[in-house]
Amino acid sequence: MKPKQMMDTSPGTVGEGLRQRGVTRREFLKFCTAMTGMLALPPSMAKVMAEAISKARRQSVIWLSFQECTGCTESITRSHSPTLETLIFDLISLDYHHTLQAASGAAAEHAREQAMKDNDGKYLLIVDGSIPMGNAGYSCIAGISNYDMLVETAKGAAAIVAVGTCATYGGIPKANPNPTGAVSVADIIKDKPIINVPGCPPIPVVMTGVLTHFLTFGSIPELDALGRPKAFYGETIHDRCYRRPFYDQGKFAETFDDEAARKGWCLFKLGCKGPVTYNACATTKWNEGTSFPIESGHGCIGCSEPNFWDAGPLYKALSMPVSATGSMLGAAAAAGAAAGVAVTWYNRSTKAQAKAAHAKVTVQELTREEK
Amino acid sequence: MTITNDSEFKAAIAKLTKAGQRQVGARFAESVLALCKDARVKHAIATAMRADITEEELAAALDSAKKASVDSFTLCGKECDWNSQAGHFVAEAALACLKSGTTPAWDAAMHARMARTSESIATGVGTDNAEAAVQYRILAEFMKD
Amino acid sequence: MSATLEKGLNAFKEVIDTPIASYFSSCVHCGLCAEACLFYNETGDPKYTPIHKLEPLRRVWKQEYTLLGKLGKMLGLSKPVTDEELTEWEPLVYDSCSMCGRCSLVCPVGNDITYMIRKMREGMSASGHAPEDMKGATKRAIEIGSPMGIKWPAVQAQIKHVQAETDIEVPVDKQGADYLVLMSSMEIINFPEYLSAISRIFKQAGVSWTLAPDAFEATNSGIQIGASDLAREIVSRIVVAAERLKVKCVISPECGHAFTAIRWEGPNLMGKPFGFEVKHILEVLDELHAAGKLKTRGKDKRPLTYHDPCQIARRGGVVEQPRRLLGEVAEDFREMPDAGVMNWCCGGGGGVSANSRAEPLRLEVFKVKKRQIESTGVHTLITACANCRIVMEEGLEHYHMKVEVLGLTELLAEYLVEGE
Amino acid sequence: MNHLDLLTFARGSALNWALIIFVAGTVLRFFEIFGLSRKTDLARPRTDSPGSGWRTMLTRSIPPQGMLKREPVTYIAGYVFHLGLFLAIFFFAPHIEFFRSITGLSWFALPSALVDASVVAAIVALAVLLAHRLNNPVKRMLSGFGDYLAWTVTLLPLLTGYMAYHHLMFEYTLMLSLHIFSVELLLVLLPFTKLFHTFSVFVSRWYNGDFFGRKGVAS
Repeated sequence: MKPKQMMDTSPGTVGEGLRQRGVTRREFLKFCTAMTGMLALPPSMAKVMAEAISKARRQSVIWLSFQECTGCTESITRSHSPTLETLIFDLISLDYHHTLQAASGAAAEHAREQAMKDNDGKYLLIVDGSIPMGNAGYSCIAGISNYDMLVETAKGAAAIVAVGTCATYGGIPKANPNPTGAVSVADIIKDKPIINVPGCPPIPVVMTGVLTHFLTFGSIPELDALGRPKAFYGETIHDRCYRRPFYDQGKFAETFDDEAARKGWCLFKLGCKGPVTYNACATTKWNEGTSFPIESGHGCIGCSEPNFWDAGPLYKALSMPVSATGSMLGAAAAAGAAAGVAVTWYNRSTKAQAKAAHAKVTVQELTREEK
Repeated sequence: MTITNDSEFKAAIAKLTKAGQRQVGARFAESVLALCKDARVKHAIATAMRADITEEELAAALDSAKKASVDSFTLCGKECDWNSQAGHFVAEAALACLKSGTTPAWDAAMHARMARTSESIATGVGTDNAEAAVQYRILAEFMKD
Repeated sequence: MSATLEKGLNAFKEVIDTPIASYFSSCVHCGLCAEACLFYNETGDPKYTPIHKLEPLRRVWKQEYTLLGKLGKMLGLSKPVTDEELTEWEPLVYDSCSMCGRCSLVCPVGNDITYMIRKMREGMSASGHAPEDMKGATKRAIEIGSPMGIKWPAVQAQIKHVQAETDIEVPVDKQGADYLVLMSSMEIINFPEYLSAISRIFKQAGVSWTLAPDAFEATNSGIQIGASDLAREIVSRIVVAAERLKVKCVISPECGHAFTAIRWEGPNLMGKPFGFEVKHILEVLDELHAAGKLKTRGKDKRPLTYHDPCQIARRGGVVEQPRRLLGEVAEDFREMPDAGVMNWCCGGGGGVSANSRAEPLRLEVFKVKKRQIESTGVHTLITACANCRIVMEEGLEHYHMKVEVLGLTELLAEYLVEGE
Repeated sequence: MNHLDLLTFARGSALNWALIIFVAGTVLRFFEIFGLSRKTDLARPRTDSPGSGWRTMLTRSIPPQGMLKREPVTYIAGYVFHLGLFLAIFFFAPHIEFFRSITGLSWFALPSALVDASVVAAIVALAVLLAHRLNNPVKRMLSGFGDYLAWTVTLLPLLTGYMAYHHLMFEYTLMLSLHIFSVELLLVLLPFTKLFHTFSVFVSRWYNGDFFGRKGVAS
């Protein structure tokens, strides 16, 4: 964005920056109110947040990209309130980011090192992309393997935000058979607080929301068992989906272009993973709140869940077997029949023996032999 | 009058009153009483023979004859003792003449004959039809009175 | 293992077939069969639950004829069936089951429990676990020709008596007669009225019939004790006589299990379908009635009810016939509750009445019949099984009930139009 | 292993093995039963009741006269349970999808609320039946480990299904996995426990109906 600013690795307070850019207090309060709503905080917190952020020094942020597709970065640049996006970038000092920084080569790496030195123990590390644990050459930057760079950069970080499903859970690089031995940030870094913001990509406002929370409180938000902020990942897509009533009524689209699909009925039968996907798509939506995949007519693929790529076919309903087939059952029936023939043969010989051993019952033999 | 066959016997019985049928029926039973060791039967027959019997006495006699009859049934599958079976038919005869059937005397006579038949099966000596002749005589004598 | 136990277990293995395997597989232990059983209902003792009576047979099935059961047996996880156990089960299989088949008609999964009891008795008798009285009856049936020890001369004596009484000749050994009439020992001993009634009805209807000196006995103790080898010997006497006399039809008398023995088990015991028909006397009478050959005059004014003998109705399919016949001669016919195929057993079927050890229990369970009769308010009870008749006479006497019991054939004969 | 992985395993290998054991076991059990064979009935059947065996397969579901009054708990709770279970298994849309993926057949689904109600009814009925089993002297005597096992593995799919649907106890993905695992447990045990009556009941009823039908006492 602004090379000058990015080179300046000892930032002033956020309030100064805002005033410098002509942002009014009213505008900033509005932003804070929106943020408190999204983070599920009480409205009274908006003022507190505004105060806190204004007084805070601009946070130094280092953004590392490993095995990724840049989709996460693409996503964060498309927030539905551009002025607020700018605001976000004014709140922080983005000291290193491959795609966004102007510097390149040694200068770029120098910026990272400088930021790490100047803000040791205080900078925020954002990671997108997974880390290959196979051959180091699968992915390296300036001759430094992703693993080494992550370990080195994480050392002085105050906290780490893993954005995107690759950084949080390994993502598509980790998909079976995982040729690069891809792992997530949390698989490697064990001694730092890590906030997972999964999604392929994550929703832009969710990413900015997490940053805002960190700026406001200097701490990480409440997380679920998978390290995700509960405020955004507390509910399934299915539970918040506007098509949910159709599910409950048993009204489903059978194909993508049938009458039911046009009527906007539930996409469960077309493989929608909404019921097992925890994300804010259905409430926050994408592209300035325009829509989200289901609203566009395609089922949720569960991209914010670990190993979603290997969780069964995308277009098979969740209640369908992943791999069981009729022919498999046919084979099982054949095996059962084979065993059945063997058992029948055995049973029949038991019965035949009993018949052969049958001594004609006579009246004398009705009396029991005493032992 | 003399009675020589069953149709005359039957016709003669039909002319009797209810009480008469009872009394003569009891005599038929009495004639084979030796085959029965049950005191209740003996008493029931003695009661049935009386002319001055009250309703209560009749009911009591019927009851004890019935008891004697049921007690002496040979159950299905049990070995039959024809001697005791003869006793059972005596009880049946006593019961028949006390019951309010259409032809109590005839029924009693048949049961009495079965008692004799049973006796003959038990001993293997053929005395069965002799009882009929005895009954003709009993009836003829009864009708004289 | 004693030789007799081995024989018993061998018999269990022999009799277990597809229906039994299916029945045991289907049982869900719902206990409804107990509710259908008069022995459970009148005593409240759960050990009388019908399916429970089959427990040893079930275990043999499981251990011998199921894969898991065989594995369990190999690993010593299952309890083998012992002589002691069969001794314990003997009263359950014989004293407290009259094979009335009510449970079989109630079982929600469709288990024919009675069928299994019949099969189980094969192993019980082969292992010497049949009641002494039933052994005695079977011995007499085989050695003397009748479970009650009756020989042909006794029948001849009765024939003489009946001929004297009715003045109708009783045909004996008549070649080519249409019907071979059988009798149960009970009728020979206790109810000469039956033969007399048959003589009169058949004379009036112009039926050609005969008795056979070598096959007068219809009952079959082999069926009751559960020894097919013996049952076959007994039923073969009838088959031989029927074939010798070339009759068209054999008439089973007013006796429950005799009908089952000849009509349903007979051909299977002999291993061939019969060349003649087998009918229950009520079926024959109903046919004569339908053909206008059985004419009656007048109606019995006493209120009557009819007791369906289990083997005739539920296990024999003769349900409508007695009602049609009674309709002709009864002015006030009243059905008992549960009449017809769901009727309650008298308590003495399946050999129970022949088993003196079972007598107290039999009288105890008669309470259900008592209630049934009392609810109709009648004092005259008609039936079509000599065994039911005597068992009920006993029960009625035991509970001081003034009810007279009559055979249906005998009742019909009372109203017969003769000599026209 | 995270919850989605668990679900994938439940829908994948675990389900495959459960289905294989279920199908092979069921076929084996039928061989065990029919392999024993039976003798042809040589007695001439009465002719007035053809098809009695087939009819009895259905008619035996109706309580015989007087029985409903005698044992209302077993009958009513039994009906409610079986009907509730049947509706839940065969008329819940996701379940129909399961059957469609294996058999290619599908049919109409019931609204979730209705399925939900039938599941609750079935669970309540199961609880009543258990209480009855423990209190009724006949049932208590007849019952052994197998009966309580069968009760448990029948309850679990209903309970986990209900809890998953209502987001109770565990989050949905985990609960859904547990639901599928419980179904798999049921599938594996079904051929080898009294639960096999699911299939054999029709065989038993056929024989019963046929035997009675031959004798003229058709249902």
